[in-house]
Amino acid sequence: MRSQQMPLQAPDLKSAYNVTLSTEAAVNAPINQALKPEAKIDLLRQMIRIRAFEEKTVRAYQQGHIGGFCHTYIGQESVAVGTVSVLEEHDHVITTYRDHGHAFPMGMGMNECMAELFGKYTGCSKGKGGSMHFFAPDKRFWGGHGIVGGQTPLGAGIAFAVKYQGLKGSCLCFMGDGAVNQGAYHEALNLAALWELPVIYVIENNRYSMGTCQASSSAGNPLAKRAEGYGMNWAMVRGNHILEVRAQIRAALEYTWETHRPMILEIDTYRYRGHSMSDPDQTYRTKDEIAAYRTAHDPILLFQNILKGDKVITAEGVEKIEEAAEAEASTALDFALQSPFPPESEIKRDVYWEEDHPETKTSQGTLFFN
Amino acid sequence: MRSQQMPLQAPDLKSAYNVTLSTEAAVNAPINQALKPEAKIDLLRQMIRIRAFEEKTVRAYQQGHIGGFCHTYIGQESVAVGTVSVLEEHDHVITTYRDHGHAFPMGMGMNECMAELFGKYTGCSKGKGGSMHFFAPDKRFWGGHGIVGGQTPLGAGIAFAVKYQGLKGSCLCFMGDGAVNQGAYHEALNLAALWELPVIYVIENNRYSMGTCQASSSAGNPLAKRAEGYGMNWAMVRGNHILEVRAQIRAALEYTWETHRPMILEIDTYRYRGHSMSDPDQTYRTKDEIAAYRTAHDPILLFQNILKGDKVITAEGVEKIEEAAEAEASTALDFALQSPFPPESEIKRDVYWEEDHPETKTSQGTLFFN
Amino acid sequence: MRLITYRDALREAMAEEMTRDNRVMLMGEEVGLFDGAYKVSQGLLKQFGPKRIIDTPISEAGFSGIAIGAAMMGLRPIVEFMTWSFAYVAFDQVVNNAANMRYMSGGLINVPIVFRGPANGGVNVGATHSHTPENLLANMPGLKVVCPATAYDAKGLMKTAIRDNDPVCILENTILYNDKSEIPDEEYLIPLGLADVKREGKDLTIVAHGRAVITSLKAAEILEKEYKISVEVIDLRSIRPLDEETILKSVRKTHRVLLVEENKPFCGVDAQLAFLIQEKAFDDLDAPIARVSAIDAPQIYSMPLEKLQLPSPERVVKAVLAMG
Amino acid sequence: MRLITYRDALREAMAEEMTRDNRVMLMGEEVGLFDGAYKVSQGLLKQFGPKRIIDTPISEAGFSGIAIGAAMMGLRPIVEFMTWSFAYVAFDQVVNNAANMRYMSGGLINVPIVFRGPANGGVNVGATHSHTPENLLANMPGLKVVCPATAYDAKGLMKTAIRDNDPVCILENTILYNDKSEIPDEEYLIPLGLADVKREGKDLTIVAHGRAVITSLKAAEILEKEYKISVEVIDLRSIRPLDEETILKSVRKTHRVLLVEENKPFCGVDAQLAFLIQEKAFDDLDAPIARVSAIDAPQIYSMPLEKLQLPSPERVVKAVLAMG
Ligand SMILES: Cc1ncc(C[n+]2csc(CCOP(=O)(O)OP(=O)(O)O)c2C)c(N)n1
Ligand SMILES: Cc1ncc(C[n+]2csc(CCOP(=O)(O)OP(=O)(O)O)c2C)c(N)n1
Ligand SMILES: [Mg+2]
Ligand SMILES: [Mg+2]
Repeated sequence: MRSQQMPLQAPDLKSAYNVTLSTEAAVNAPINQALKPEAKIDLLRQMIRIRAFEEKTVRAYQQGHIGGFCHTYIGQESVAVGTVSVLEEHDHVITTYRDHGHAFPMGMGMNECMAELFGKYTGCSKGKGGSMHFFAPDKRFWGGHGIVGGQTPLGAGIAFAVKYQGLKGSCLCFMGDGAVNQGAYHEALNLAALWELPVIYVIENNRYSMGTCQASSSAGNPLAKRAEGYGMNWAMVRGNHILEVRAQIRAALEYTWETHRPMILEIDTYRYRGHSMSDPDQTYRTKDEIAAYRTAHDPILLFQNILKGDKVITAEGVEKIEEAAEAEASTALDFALQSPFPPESEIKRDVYWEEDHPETKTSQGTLFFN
Repeated sequence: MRSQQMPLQAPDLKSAYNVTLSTEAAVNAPINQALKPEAKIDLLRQMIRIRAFEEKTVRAYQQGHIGGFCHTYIGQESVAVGTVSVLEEHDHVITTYRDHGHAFPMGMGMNECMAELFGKYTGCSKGKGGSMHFFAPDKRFWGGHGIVGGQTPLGAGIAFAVKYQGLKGSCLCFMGDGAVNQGAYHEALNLAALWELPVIYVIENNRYSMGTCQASSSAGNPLAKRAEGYGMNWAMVRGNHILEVRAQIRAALEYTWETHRPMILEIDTYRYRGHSMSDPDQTYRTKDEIAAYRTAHDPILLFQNILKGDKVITAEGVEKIEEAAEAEASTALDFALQSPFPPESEIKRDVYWEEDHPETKTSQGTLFFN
Repeated sequence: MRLITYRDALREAMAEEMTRDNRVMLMGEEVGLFDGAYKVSQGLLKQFGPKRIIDTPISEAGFSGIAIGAAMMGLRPIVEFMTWSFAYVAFDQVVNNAANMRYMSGGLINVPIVFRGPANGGVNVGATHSHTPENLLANMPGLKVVCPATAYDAKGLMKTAIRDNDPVCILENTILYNDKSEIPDEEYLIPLGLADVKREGKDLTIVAHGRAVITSLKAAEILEKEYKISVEVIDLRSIRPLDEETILKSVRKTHRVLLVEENKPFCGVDAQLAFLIQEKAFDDLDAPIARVSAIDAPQIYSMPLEKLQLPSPERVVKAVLAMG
Repeated sequence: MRLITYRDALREAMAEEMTRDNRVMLMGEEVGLFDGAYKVSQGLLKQFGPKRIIDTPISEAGFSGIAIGAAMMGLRPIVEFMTWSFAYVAFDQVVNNAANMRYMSGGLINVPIVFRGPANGGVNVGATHSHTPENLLANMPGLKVVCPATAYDAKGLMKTAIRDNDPVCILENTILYNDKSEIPDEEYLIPLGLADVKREGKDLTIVAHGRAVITSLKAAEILEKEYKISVEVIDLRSIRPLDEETILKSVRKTHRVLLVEENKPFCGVDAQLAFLIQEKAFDDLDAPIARVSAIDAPQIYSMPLEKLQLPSPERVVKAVLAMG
């Protein structure tokens, strides 16, 4: 089979960068047609919840409650919410250090996530992972990973396990535009295509890797087109339109469920804040650029306006959602503040399985050297 | 600029795998038209010399004079000889562990190479590198490298230095078909394209990486087409036609000299013996496959017949060359046999520059720990 | 009892475990059709089919990462590095994704994986192909590291490693692949972290791992015969976990220690052992702890010189005699 | 004399050497337009232009390899790893192509390159971002390894490293970037392999490198004030080459040694030091050599716990008191 840019739902989809699913075609995709009003409102709610959480995160970081590297998801909400909303119960997700946005749609709670940022024992990883390393394997959320590109073979490995076990399902492997130039990603692409592993690489192209714009980091354009070198299909997605995200990801999912073949989806998006909390965001882009995007392309605003236009929700309805989200985030903050830090003994737990499950211990000798 | 398969000299060159430069077009390329009869004979002689050396290598290995991994170049001679023959004095070469074939055209002598295989002090690397690690930087031959794909960033680095210093010239970076799936190669491609480094990646596609055929190792076909993902040009070359190799490499060189842009050339070729001397060559291909290629496509035979047909050389002329090559290889064998092994003190030499040049020594303290 | 090679012992261990548990599979370059670069997996493709014996492209970072991902999901992959030298292109995957995953997830995930392959010098393959990273790996909490020296140990340790719920690195040795030992007909496992006194003695303790054990045993024989020195040889078998007790017990008996390893000396495994012994048996030592290791330079190709670079029975004997 | 930060010291060193020698250039992620992830290269793009201050994609193996290739050709690249943790994806390039190249070519080639960047825990970035590979690097003959603890040392060592004809790895520390020292107005260089006695004492010797030196100095003060114990603190500055003489001289004076490092303990630098000291000053030791290092687990995120995991003045004081 020759690889190609996938036409998916839209008959007019061509291979040029700017040609994407028309809003109309996206709205008309079956997966979107099937949406009940309450479900639409829920999509909006989920985006607003992410943003509310992140706004609190920013403040808590500035107040010194959160340490290390902390990468917010503000501006990209439609990507995580849109993609996750079309998954089925057999699909899996793995992502980068910019993982707060994926956590909530995957079913994680704000409390455990905020507590993790605070390094508290009640955090999703007991305070051991931090912002970059959220995990909820029981919800098929395989984490947050700190090394750029390092999660891309893992994503293929999750898909491998699904197929090996004869199960249905795909793995969505999120990554940034800067990650495409890591060797591990290239190796993962070839292996996924060669072995026909049901993994979808979702490039969240927010136009910068730290302070480096795409033109300074990547030869060839679009990034997803590199798929063709491996005989893989690919598509471009306008990421601030949540319905378009849903339509395209759903089509990609159905393709991978059926064929087991991998795909690359490149989703155009934008981040509003610095790369991480420690990036003053002053050297590589203008405040105007950010403001212009926010005004014209904000994914929450955009969807809100669609829903308002369709009379699915009123201005007050939106306000209520915002208030609830803010309240939920506040509660999470309190929860995190009041939670205890892990006891010192936790430093040496969760290193080796058998140390944590002494009843299963088979090895002898010394495992720790202090 | 959109990347493309390069038409080079031939007007009828298309992007499909099997469409390559016609023999006629290759013969008519200016670089080949310019060849005097003696120069043509010299091309033949160089191929025959490589094969003679390798036949001796095989025997010496079987007799236990050569250790470790030893990868012969038999069957691929036209690639090294053809490519190197069109280089100019400002061009550089770097290659893999299968490096014997590149050494002689680059000006290395059989003596120092055979002695290296024998681990002798008179070897090109004083017996420290062995078969996989020939070097002659004074001849712009940057070695033989043992880690698959590991030399590909180095090749881009050589090109980087050429350009940084404002010099003319390109670097030819040889690699195998199996190396295309290493992460380092992908990173090198992107960087070379992004920074416009004059490096040509020459994939010597001998159809196997050890016992793995291309279809089992690489998704997407042809391998060189992956160039497009990086906005790079590429071309396919029928490697057993030395004149075609010359025509295509020369065109690629001129392109990189002028534009500083990298390229990928995929050269179809074949190896006659096992992957290395320790490969019994029995599991992954048939003896018939080898015999069929040898009979119909041997690069030495092919060129010999062309020269005979053109009355450039007679059968006796060929015989004389063969005898001379065999004598030269025999002499090298004797030289290697009679050369001394390095003295024990050599184990700790050539580790640190300043230890070898005590007059320049700036550091204090202990550098070695025995 | 049967006499089998180290190579066969490894294969038997893998085959038995694959038969027992269909979550176990083997992945690596040339492990299938080619029967393994060193024939360790010979016949396994025929026995288990291509779903479970998986030939990979030359993409160590890619396939180790895939195996780690699969292990997170509950499979129990064995990853063969054709040699451990090639694991350096996959170093990040082994360290960050295999070793650290359980910790960073607060114990929600475990990675039951075996990374295996030979790691040795002595076969004239030069500096790039002769790395012996047991010290680098054992530096990483989260990994276990095993270096079998005999066929018997190789089989028992490999089986245990496959059943372990955390990543285990097994460093084999191409020079040992043809060495034979007696093994029982019935199934056996050897726990990780249990050293083996391969020879009893009373004048001096040698601690070694991997092929250095064989070298030390030869040296011990020479010392016994020619110098009437009775040497105890301890084979660590497992570097992490480490059997400190067996080492210390011997030191308390002999009061003299020589550490032998084939790795480069700086921050080698034996550096750590030296620290441990002097820390815990300071007053029992009658002389400084001595070491024999590879001569501290990149691995040389030249055959007679590589012999000199690695520990040999002669060098070990000399070191013992120098200890007075 | 001027008071400057460790960060500025590094930048000054690079700027001076780039001015002196136009073969020197700097390459790495965000070193140019962004002024460096930790602002070490602030202003250099403006001063030297994009030809010599080169922003790279996130391709550590690719750009380190390019820099090594360029160094083989006679350029003198400085490669910044945003942190040394990210060098693990480039490990093969650093080990095989930088460290081994000279040897495998029989001395025909040398690789005058500096790899630099921070390598430390203590800033709550978790296990993947807190690696401290000085032991792994120093295990490799062919590499030199330097860990400056003060601004003064950072500048003098960096300049020497850039002039060195072989690969030098400089491991900095983000926590030290704002620390200040006095430096002379005129140019100075510090030779590699020369330790610095940062504090004289007579009862006990502490050997440390990197930020552990600062920690040890604080502990020494407490020990002096509160316990009347006089501690000598030796800063290795360079791990390979290693200044054995300065260490041994101190041990022969104090007869007691505590080794402090921020790395994980198994096969750490201090394991090697322990071996060396007991080997060469056995009879001078009145007590076992003791160590304080990071608690042996992947680096934890949680802020108060990471403080406990790393050596602190309190832990050092406790260890000294425990030595009796
Ligand atoms: C191998 C590696 N190199 C460098 C880094 C430091 N780093 C963290 S995020 C980042 C930028 C990534 O950009 P992109 O992939 O576009 O994702 P985004 O942050 O925009 O979501 C860098 C350089 C790292 N974590 N891992
Ligand atoms: C990173 C790495 N993995 C594995 C090997 C072992 N190995 C050496 S050559 C080779 C096959 C390479 O095949 P190809 O690239 O086609 O080159 P050819 O040998 O055919 O010239 C392999 C797997 C290696 N040297 N380096
Ligand atoms: Mg980005
Ligand atoms: Mg090949």
